[in-house]
Amino acid sequence: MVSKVLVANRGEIACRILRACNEAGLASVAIYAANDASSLFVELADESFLLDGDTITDTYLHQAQILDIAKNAGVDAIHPGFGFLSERADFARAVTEAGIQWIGPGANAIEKMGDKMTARITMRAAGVPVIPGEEIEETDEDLALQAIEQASTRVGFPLLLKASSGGGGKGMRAVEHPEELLDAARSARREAIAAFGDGRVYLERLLTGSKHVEIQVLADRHGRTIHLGERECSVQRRHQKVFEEAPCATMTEEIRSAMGKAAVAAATAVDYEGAGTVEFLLAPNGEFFFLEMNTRIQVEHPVTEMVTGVDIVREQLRIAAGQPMSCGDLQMRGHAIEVRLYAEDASNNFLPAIGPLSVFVPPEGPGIRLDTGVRQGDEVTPNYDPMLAKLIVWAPSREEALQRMRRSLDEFVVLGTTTNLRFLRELCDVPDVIEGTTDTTMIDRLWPNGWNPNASIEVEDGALMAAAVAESSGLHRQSHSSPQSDDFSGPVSPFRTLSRRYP
Amino acid sequence: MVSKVLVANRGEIACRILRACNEAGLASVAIYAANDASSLFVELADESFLLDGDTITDTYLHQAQILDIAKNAGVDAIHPGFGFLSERADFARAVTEAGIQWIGPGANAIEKMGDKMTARITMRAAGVPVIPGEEIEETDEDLALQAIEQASTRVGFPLLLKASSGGGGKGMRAVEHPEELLDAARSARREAIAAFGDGRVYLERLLTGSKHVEIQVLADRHGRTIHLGERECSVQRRHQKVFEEAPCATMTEEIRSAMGKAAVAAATAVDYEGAGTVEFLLAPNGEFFFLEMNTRIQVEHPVTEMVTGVDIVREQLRIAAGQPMSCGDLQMRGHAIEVRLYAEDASNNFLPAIGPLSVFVPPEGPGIRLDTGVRQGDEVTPNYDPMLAKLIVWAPSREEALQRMRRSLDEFVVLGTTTNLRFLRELCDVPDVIEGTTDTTMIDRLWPNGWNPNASIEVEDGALMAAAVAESSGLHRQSHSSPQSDDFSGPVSPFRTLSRRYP
Amino acid sequence: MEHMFRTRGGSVDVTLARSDDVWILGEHRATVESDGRLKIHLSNGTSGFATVAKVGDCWWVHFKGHTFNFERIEPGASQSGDEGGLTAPMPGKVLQVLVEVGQTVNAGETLMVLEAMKMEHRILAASQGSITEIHFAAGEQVQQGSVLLAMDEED
Amino acid sequence: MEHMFRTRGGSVDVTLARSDDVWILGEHRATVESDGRLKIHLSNGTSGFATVAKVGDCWWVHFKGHTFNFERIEPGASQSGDEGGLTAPMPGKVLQVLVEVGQTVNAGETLMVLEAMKMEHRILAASQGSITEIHFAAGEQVQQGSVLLAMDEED
Repeated sequence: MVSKVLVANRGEIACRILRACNEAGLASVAIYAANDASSLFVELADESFLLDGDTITDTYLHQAQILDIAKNAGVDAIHPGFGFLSERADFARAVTEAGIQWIGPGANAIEKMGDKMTARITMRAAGVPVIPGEEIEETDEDLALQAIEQASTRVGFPLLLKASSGGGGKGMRAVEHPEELLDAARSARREAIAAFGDGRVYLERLLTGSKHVEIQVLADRHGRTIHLGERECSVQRRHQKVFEEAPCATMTEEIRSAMGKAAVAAATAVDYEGAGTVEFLLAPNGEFFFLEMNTRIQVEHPVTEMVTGVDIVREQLRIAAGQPMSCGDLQMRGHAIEVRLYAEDASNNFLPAIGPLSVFVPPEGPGIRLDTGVRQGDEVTPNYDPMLAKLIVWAPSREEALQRMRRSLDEFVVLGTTTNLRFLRELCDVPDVIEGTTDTTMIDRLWPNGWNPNASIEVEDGALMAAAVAESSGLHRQSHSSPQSDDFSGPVSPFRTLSRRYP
Repeated sequence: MVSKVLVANRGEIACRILRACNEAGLASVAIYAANDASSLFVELADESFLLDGDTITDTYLHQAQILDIAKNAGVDAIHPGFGFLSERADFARAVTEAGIQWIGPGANAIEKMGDKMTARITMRAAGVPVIPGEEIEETDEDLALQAIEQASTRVGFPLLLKASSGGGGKGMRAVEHPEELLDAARSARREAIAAFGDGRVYLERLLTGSKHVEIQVLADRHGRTIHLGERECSVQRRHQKVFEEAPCATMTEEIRSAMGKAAVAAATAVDYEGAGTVEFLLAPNGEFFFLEMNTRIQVEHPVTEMVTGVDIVREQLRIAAGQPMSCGDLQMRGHAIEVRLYAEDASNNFLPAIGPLSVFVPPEGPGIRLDTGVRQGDEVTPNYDPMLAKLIVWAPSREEALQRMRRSLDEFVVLGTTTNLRFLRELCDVPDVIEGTTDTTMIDRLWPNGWNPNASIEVEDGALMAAAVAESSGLHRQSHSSPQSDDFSGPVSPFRTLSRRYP
Repeated sequence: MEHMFRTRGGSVDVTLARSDDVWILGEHRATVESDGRLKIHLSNGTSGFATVAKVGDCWWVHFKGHTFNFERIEPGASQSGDEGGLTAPMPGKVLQVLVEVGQTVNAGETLMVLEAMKMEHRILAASQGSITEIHFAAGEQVQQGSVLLAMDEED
Repeated sequence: MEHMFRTRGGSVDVTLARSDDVWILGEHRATVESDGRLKIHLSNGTSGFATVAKVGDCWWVHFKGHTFNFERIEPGASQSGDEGGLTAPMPGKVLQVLVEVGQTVNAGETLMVLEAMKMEHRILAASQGSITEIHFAAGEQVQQGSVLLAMDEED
């Protein structure tokens, strides 16, 4: 029985889960750091508890504190969302041992998949194709670097270094030439140690021109493990996805079926329960290779929800309560696209930005879904990941979905903080995106020297005129007025005035 | 060829159509009365033209003026939306004669269906069952009243008086007893003359306990006339729909198929083109009767869009351009519910309300669609229909859709103008709504003496405390602050202090 | 701090106490968040955020899915109000006047018919009484809040 | 009315004229709607609404699907700015300092490595020159806008 759920997360995914709990008739509990006290997700929970501590480690990653709150609040389940503790097997285990239902797969499955090197080995054993490469188990810096150097000659260049405990592009480096290898390995290890406390990295052949295609799986305790078709998430910047869609434009029924079977085999191999995603690289020749399995709900789950009609988070809640999934056979309809709205400067190598959301007016109308963790008046701070919201559209065809996404992005107004809105909008006009021939290196290929907005002189003139008229008449849109803190002096990002490249 | 569309409407439906034009790559033109200059729809159009005149008759109903604008702006199609000129055959004819594509059925079809008495006669001839009743062709007041009195004895009581040119509940009166007949007839005729310039009314037997079920049809010039399944719109107040869903909870495949065939027969009988709705009364025994056909897009079209995946407005644009419809066979999935957000006082007989939308924060998240004509900061004026927006939810099952609707309505915040939000929210808890056994008289039956919100003393205490604390600390949510005009003195509706019934 | 509000049920006196950052009303507590939202803790153990907006003299409050508006009554202000006045609910046109000055009417009797928002609205007597003033004739335009008639109520 | 703004391309002087309710900039026209929105008519025949917000000295403008921010430069204010200063793009921690005072560097050379938002950021030399000041050491926290180093640029 599940009747009261603690959501061990923040931002838009906490909102998503809290709303699902509400709809399922479950009581909900939010936990929040002091700097999140006025965040939207705190408002959506039935109860909320302040986390002691100033850093992420002391708050959203503090297992003991979170468990104590869970016990005191009398919750019978914990949903970890994504990021934070979602793939921490030790936490899943501690939760289970405290007699609280973990909404996700068992600790063993998390462990086997969470360590990317173990996952590769497990998948090889289960007959799931993995990317050619080598695992490096050495933990000592010097020995590891030596082993990496030796392995690199067998894997060949270009190659990818990936943190075994990694995710989200952290601790990942593409290496084109042998002479860059050691610098990249040191940097990857440093980032991996900082982020995960584990510097082990492994090597994979860099398969350029491939698509990132992933399969959503669901498994319940009643013997069913199913897949919900694929998502394509090839469009990435800094190894992070920004534009995701379902179905994949170039998918065939044959490949979908083979990939779906491989994904179900991967899940079954680790006795999976709940929602998970098996990521593959799909080569132009139709070959595909296991990349990793994310043992949690994923950022881009909405595109699958929109084409399949399955409420994945709601199914997570059902599965955790021991009920069978409610969804029947896979039935895909139309096309869905998601873009991630980041507070970042796309024209300055996607550097995160901060500031007030003085105006935050999302688009509206048919076929649009907004999963947001923020609303107008909020402040974007440097404390967390700069993803503000996800905009998802659905339409009967891919072409119509792209048209709808263009319209939606044109309507979306965010003022006060630099965002990637315009970058996303221009992505929709890229021939590769229109044709559906995106691959993981597209952004670097299209904009090797960085992206810049294509505003015409006339449009900039119009905007300058607007600013001048507004200044002259002392107005700005009344209902979207001042930032909340007067002490924000809001200069243009100081980087703007420097013509500086960021690698 | 259609490349530039004038939308001869305002509010949320104008927004809906303008967005569809944008997505279809068509240039768009808005027309607006002076009091709509700052309305959302004006902003969504590529070009906009001010209508001369102070009244609705001189602006949105002024055919010659609108046609002149259309010619000057070089549009090649006009979309009338609903209401206003959408069912004016003379306008459709004038548009066509001006060489501009009318986005809707031909003038003949509008005429045959627009005059409700002619429609009944046409449908009888086409073998579509109509409600027992009598047409009264007399136009002279005294003669008409005499004829109505005579017919009433044959039709029997209770009966409905309906304006032959009517729609939206205007000029409609339910008559329980013979002695109320003449007063009701005079009042219905007066309202019909004021609204439509045509006082003719007809009589129908009042079928209590019936459901209002309607079938969406689409017909193109390539020989296809199809239906998109049913909507149930039984929940009505003042004969206007407030809560609509698809599919109908008690529908069987057999009745759907029969009703769909009847609807297609009705459309075919008048050589229909474009989108239209055939309305039926569905009696508890499964019998159904033709009510009327709406020869235009309908307010509640979104619920059909959400369950069928067809973008009806987009199909209208395709059909008008002479293209075949893009939708295939009927494929229904899940359940959709729409509620209409009105600026009205549900606790005072749904009397329209006005005021500023100081705070207008719609709900967000999965499965929610908002079709709105307003945004925060707008002013609700008495000039037009008080419908502000439509909130539509979709979920895999009816039960989940209701749960999602409850959650969404709880999240929706509108301050500054009285709305029916709470009424809609409490509707979701009514046993008839939960069971799906709604009928057209439910609201009157449930709340014979009017509805009142069920806020507990504690909740009102909390709200009073909030007001007092806000007053004491001189705050109100900063980004949602003051109304736009300082001259709005905003008293509580003066009706509030009087314990007065409104018939 | 004392405030008086007009609610649906009548006038209500709200006397707040304050202890540091916490506002107190009987057993209820409230705090103001740094961004101006109000968190209310009710005596029955439930709590939630309230959204408020002030329009003219009226506080609008959204709390627990309910929307309230409370007219603030200035301390010492005349309490007469519009109890005896019959005012126009919205701008519109007078269609019919069904009574005369001096006429005795029953509770619920129609006094006047207005047209507004393209619909008919009837102004009914709230109680038995006699008409003392009529301010508009058929055909005249009225503003929202215009006093249409006055009557002596016999409660 | 004259205003000076800092844009991506450099400083821009905007001198508005006004004729009744219409603002004029060359061949462009603008009007202010009653609710504060701005309607812009460009000389090329297109027009549209602009949404604006002021944050500190910076005007944010959304127009035609593009978002701009323009720092307003007070007339007569020092124009020095931070052209020669190397400032922290966001709050974070200094991981490494790779140069010393007096050192000559090439354009694009890494001067400092920061950690912010859980990622590494490198501060690069914008042009050839020599380091004149270093304000932070590895391990130190920096605020957004903190001047990290100064250099004499050889343009």
